[in-house]
Amino acid sequence: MNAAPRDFRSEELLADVIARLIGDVRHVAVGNASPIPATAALLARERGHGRPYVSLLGSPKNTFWTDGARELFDCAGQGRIDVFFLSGGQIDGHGNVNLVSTGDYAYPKVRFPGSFGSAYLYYVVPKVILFRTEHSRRTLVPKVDFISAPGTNAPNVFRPGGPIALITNRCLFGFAQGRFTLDSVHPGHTVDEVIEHTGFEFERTAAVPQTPPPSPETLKLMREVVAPQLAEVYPQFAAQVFGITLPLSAGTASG
Amino acid sequence: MNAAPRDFRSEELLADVIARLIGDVRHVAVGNASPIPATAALLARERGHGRPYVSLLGSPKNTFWTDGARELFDCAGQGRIDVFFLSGGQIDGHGNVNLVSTGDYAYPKVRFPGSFGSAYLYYVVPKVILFRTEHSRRTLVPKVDFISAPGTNAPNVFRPGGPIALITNRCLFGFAQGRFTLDSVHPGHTVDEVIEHTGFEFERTAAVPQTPPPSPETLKLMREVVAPQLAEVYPQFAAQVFGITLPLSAGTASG
Amino acid sequence: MSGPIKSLDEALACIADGAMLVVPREVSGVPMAATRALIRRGVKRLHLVALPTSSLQADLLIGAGCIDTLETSAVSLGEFGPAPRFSAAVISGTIKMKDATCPALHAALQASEKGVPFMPLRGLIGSDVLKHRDDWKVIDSPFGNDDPIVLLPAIKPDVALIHAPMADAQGNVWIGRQRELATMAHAATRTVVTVDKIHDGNLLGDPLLAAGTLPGFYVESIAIANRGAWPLGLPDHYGVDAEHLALYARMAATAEGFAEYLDRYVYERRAA
Amino acid sequence: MSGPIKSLDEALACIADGAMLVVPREVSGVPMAATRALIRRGVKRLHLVALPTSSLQADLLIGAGCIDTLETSAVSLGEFGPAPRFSAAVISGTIKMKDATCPALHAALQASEKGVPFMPLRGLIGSDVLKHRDDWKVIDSPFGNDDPIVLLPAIKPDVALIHAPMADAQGNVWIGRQRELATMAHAATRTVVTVDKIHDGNLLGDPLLAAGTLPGFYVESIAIANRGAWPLGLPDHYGVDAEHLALYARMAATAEGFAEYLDRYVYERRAA
Repeated sequence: MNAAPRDFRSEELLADVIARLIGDVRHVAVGNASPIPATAALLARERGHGRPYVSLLGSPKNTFWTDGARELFDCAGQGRIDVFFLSGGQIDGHGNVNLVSTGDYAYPKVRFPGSFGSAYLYYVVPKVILFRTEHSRRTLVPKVDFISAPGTNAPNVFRPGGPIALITNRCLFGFAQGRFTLDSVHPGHTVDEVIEHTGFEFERTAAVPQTPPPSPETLKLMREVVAPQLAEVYPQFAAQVFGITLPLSAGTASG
Repeated sequence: MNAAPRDFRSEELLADVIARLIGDVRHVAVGNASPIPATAALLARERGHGRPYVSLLGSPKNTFWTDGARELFDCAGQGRIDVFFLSGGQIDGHGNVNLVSTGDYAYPKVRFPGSFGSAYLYYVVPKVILFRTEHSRRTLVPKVDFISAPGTNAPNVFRPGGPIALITNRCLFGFAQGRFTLDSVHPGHTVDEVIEHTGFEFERTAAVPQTPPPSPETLKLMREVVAPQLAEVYPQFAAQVFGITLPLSAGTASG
Repeated sequence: MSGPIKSLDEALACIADGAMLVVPREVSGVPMAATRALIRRGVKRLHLVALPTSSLQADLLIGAGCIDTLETSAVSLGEFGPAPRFSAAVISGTIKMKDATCPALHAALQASEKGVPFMPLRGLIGSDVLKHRDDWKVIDSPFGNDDPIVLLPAIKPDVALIHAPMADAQGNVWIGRQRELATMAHAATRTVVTVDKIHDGNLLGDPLLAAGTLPGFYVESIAIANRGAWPLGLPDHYGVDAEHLALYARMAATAEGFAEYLDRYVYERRAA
Repeated sequence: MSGPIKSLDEALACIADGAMLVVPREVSGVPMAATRALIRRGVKRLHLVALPTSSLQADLLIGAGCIDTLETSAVSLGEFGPAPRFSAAVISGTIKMKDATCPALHAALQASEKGVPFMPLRGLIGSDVLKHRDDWKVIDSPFGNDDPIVLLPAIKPDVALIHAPMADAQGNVWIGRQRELATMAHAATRTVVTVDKIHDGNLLGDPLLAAGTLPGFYVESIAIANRGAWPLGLPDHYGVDAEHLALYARMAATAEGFAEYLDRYVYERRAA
């Protein structure tokens, strides 16, 4: 599912888009097994000369936790995590995510791993970026079968956080007032294609812009400065996308 | 305020009485600056061949805490502390203790340090032994001016713990059903003297027994086995009461 | 008191059929050798609390028929794919599932650690996680103004079962930064530990080591199980055996393959 | 980002007049050098939270007129007797007192650590501690049956001020077993640390050291203050200066003696 033959890969485009979404914040935390968001966070850190602080979960070398598995959630509850990423087996047009199962909860058709921390982090992290490369009517549905975490709440519910965007391999949706808006379509993809493969309704303007491709400076930064950092945590991804291999024994996380 | 000249000191008598009150339990915790309860707990441990486990607060060598200052309270909340000791600037006949102030709380006459953990530990530790050597109408009052922690609660209040006894330099009171009962009077003291110096009413039988003096075996154990252990934490007390001085630099707690 | 160090089977003896057992997440020191021993013993009807998630351990126990109720936020083999026995059991309804979210499990264990009947948690409202948990309550916070908040009842496991790099002869266990292991031990009635090795000396005697030590006071029994987290990793000690986990994922994809896995790697004791 | 290591006065600059400041108990690493520097600077109207108790530090700040509100479970000089300036201030009504009990303060700080508006606590019911705290609420536990329980609102200090044995150039601070220092840092908006020395290397790089380390992520600034807990002790490093504390107890018994103590040991910088 690469972008059209160009001088960048689709992973690079997505990372560039996400880095822009991250914006000027203090702390970005990236979940396990999320190499593209990790690339984006490290890119943002390079551009910001050390800001934001980046935590790559699952990598003891790139996290500071010393208070056990709860510290991530406590840290978020303290308002000390500004950006986090969530995915979902299903995501619907209200920003609801489903990480549990399809069909009736009591008699599921497909069982996913479970909600992880979504039913908390989605509420307390100010900028949650939804990330789901597979853009299909299977994943982007009219209504999720199980709400692991809702996109919005009634106004009286304590909710400093929530979704700001959904990025897929076809496009970028913004999220506001409980609705997605098609912000841009990635190079090589079209609005009609997005409509065809999206199971939920979304807003759009008459002329949806193309997602801007990464600039030569950004590509250089990503490939020369970010990729080697990434390779410590995601050696396979770094090798595949950036052709980077670490000298000798690449660092490996213990879990 | 020594007991009458006998072959034991009043501290030894009190420690022996307290060791009996401790009984067969798993864990005794002794607060800071409590050498006599500490002697009693170590005596009980010797008699029990290692049971109960004894924690001497304020002595890093004699406590196991690695979860910070809260661990004592968490441990008690878990039901893992069976015996604790409390004192009070005032104690009344309902077992209420006052560690805060005399007079009106807003305009106190005397201010004590504060309630410490009493407003919690008194409720959750099954056997709380009240310990106040000064037995006078100043300390044992009809009604405390401030209830740091009450002796009893209404039946619906969660309270697995509470006072079981009050020991002073004159006598031992038992505590049950919200009232003290004079269980025994220490050698050299009399019931009349106890009545004269006690500000609250208490139950008593026609013939109040004398507190049994420590047996020769107990005295031997206390002086030969317990005292050297105690000297590490309470060197001055051990020297004064048991004539024990540690060789060279006695261990000192860091706080 | 007799020493806390026992054989693996003796150490596990206090985990009775039907017990509520709490185990740590897949990267915090998972007692896999102990898990295989429990399966060999034929433990039944466990209420497994995986704090807050699990991977191979839960999948293996489920597949082997040891689990009645599973309380966790997720079970997955991570980069090796879904947890096949977990998915199959949920779909076929052979285990009772209590879906949670990570901080809810942490908070519920901390409630027991602190001896309180419940802990509050933000989030959750409007989710189906909350909707399906009738043991969780929503109250109007007395400190707010029309401010609903979820209260989670304390989870008080019968036994906490963990693996750690080392313990000493006094029963003190070095857990390092994995502090949820201490919370598990504080919350559970009993704690059983397997360790890679015995530390020569008292862990509480050295301030540097003591800072990462679970005191023996909380520990019921300890068994030596060298590389006892295998094929999972142990933080700062060894990584996961990726080849074995890939093998597991392939074999466990079917009931037959899983049965063969059990024969080969669990019942044969070869990997215990 | 500029490095976290600053001069003592620079490090303390973020503690504004009127701030809510949380400090640790008398045996956990009390920033006494920093306390003297704050008094010299003339800090005013502090809301001091002593977790859960204090000794010399609170007494000194009270006597020097820096405290508006004191929230703690006890202030005492321990074996050196009552805290004279504390007692005098409470009796004369010059400070506002929020009497608590130790675990209530721990729980209220943990509430902020966890981002919840309150924490429940057993005990307290029927005490005058509760009676005089109209910021504490009693609810009927929804998990019980006629089961009242106290809820404590979160304490969210502006600044946590602690002293520790060492920090590294990245701002990581070794706190060892004094884990309430981590909770203070997690709960407070900013954390200021004084240390006896700078550790050469990254504390998070060594698993043994990391287990006792407060990550620099939570730390606003660090100042070196060798023996900065003096005349109090620092666990595993040095004990209290008993002679000096006895001297303090004698001098602080009167307002005049206390003023002379300040002149001699605080304003003269001799002991900073």
